[in-house]
Amino acid sequence: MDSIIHYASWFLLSTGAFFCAVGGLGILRLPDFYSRQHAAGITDTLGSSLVLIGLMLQSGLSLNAAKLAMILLFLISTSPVATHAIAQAAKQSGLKPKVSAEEDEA
Amino acid sequence: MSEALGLYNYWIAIFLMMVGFYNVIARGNLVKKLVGLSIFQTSVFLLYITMGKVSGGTAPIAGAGFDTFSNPLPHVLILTAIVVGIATTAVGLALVVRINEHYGSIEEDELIAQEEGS
Amino acid sequence: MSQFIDMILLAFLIVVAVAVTRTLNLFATAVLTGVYSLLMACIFTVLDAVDVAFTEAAVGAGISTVLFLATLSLTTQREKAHHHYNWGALATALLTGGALVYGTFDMPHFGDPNAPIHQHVAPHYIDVSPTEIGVPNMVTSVLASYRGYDTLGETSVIFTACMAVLLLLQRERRGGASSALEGPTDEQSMQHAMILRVQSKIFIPLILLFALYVQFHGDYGPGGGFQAGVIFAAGIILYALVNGLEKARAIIPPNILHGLVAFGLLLYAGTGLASLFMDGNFLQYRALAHEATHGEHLGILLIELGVGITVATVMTSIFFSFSGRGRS
Amino acid sequence: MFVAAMIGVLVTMLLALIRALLGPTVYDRILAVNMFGTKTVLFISVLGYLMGRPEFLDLALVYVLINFIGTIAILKFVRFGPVEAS
Repeated sequence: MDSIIHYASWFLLSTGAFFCAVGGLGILRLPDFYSRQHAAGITDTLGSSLVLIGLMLQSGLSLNAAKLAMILLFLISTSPVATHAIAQAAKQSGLKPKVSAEEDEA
Repeated sequence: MSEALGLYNYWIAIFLMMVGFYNVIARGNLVKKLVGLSIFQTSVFLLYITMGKVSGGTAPIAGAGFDTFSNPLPHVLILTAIVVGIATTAVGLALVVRINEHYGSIEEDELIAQEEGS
Repeated sequence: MSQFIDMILLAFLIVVAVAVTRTLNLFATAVLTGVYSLLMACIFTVLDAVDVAFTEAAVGAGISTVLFLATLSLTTQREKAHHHYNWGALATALLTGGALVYGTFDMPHFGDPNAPIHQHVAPHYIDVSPTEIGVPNMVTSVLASYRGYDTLGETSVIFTACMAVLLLLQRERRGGASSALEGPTDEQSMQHAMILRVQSKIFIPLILLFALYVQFHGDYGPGGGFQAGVIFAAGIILYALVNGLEKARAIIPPNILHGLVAFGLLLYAGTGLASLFMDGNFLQYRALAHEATHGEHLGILLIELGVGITVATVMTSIFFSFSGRGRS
Repeated sequence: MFVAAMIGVLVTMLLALIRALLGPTVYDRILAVNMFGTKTVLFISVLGYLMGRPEFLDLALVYVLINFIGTIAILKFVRFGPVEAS
């Protein structure tokens, strides 16, 4: 049983780290602000959740697991709101998404 | 080589201090000066905390199974210094706001020009 | 391992510091200063200074960034370009840095357990304080008990700084300029902020609750009055950011706020006086109760509460005076 | 195992930092800084386990709060003019 939990948490931690890194690559490589938001979304919710759940499996039923659950709750409730607010502010200020491939980096 | 491995933390603190110092004396913009001052401050914090670290030690909170702790004294000094630092920065920023209201600028050379012109 | 992580973070830190210096956009400078503080807090955690990291994250990345941004919204967002380096300043900085680097060659190496700093009073604090004071967190016992005088002094510095800011910014400006937080309040923008409003309605009580946890759990883990005060103020600042300054001022009227600034400091000094009248020295908490550790607990609880109240109200009133100032 | 997670988090921090330095618009910077903040939360959590003393998760909680407040403050205080490359 212990080894199953161990491997599960190993799997979650490494996939979480992988998704974080992919999102990081995305925020660097994608062409404009609105598509970069997509990449930020992956790391902020999926990547973080996987890493935190992986850590929770490591700590078993303890105060640490409860704290990690709180962090997870805060993270998945705040970061989409923050990204939403950024996108909205960008839209209100008149930032246009790039639609064609010809327009190069500004 | 072992010198470099043992001292690099201090050198980086000194480098950050130089960056902050340069910003304070070279920049004409008052907000930039305050940013430089806060970088300077944090570099001093880094120096103190570096000195308090004991290798193999852990955070100075007693717990079962830990017997080597880092030095708590620098932590105490820096903890209060951070809060005092933000309070003094706030006073500086308040002065900047008032200067801007009076002169309409926060660039040092423009302020001096206005003072000499009047 | 920890040394390796330390090196990577320090490299990030240098990059950010240089970028802060080079950019002329003051807004980007303020944002990058926030990143700088977050990185610094991570480094403090790696170097075992969890209490300091706590404070640096809350103060440097939170309150400091907010204050810089508030100042920029009142002044200007671009720095005047200078097309030449200031060679004199560069030479002065390099000379000072060179002298200091020369000085480091006599310093004990990083992490050396035999360094002079670890020989003086620190072993006493580490060995004795958990039993003598009865508090597992050594930083709290040194801060509140052994060095209570220092902390009293620092709390009064914060109090004085708050007075200075209030004196500078409190007087009303002539002409009704609008403050940065009183944006357009028409139907559409209210609709736009809906998600933020609903989310913060759930979130702010949790922040305040967490601040209280940090305040009273400071004896057993990282935390204490300074950190809790800043987090509490951050909760109120979030409320003001989302709902506007007027509503925040309606919740905490300025006269109560300013009264509490003084009350916290008085609570601290009053605890000291109480121990003086109960046959102890100033701030010698063991005089407060029949049993020594019991008295220490009571004293630390009271003065941490005083520090917490002062810090929270000072940060809140500094923020209110900055954001209540009309734009020029 | 924790090392793998730590490397992933550090790489992500580096990439977000580069985007925050490059810009080009203000919003790219804010997005990258926000993402950098959430990665520091993960960094602190993983670091505790890596160093064998995971009880300091309160710290990570503070980072979540401060990061959110910082982002909202940045958005509220920027004067939303026409978008310029900054």
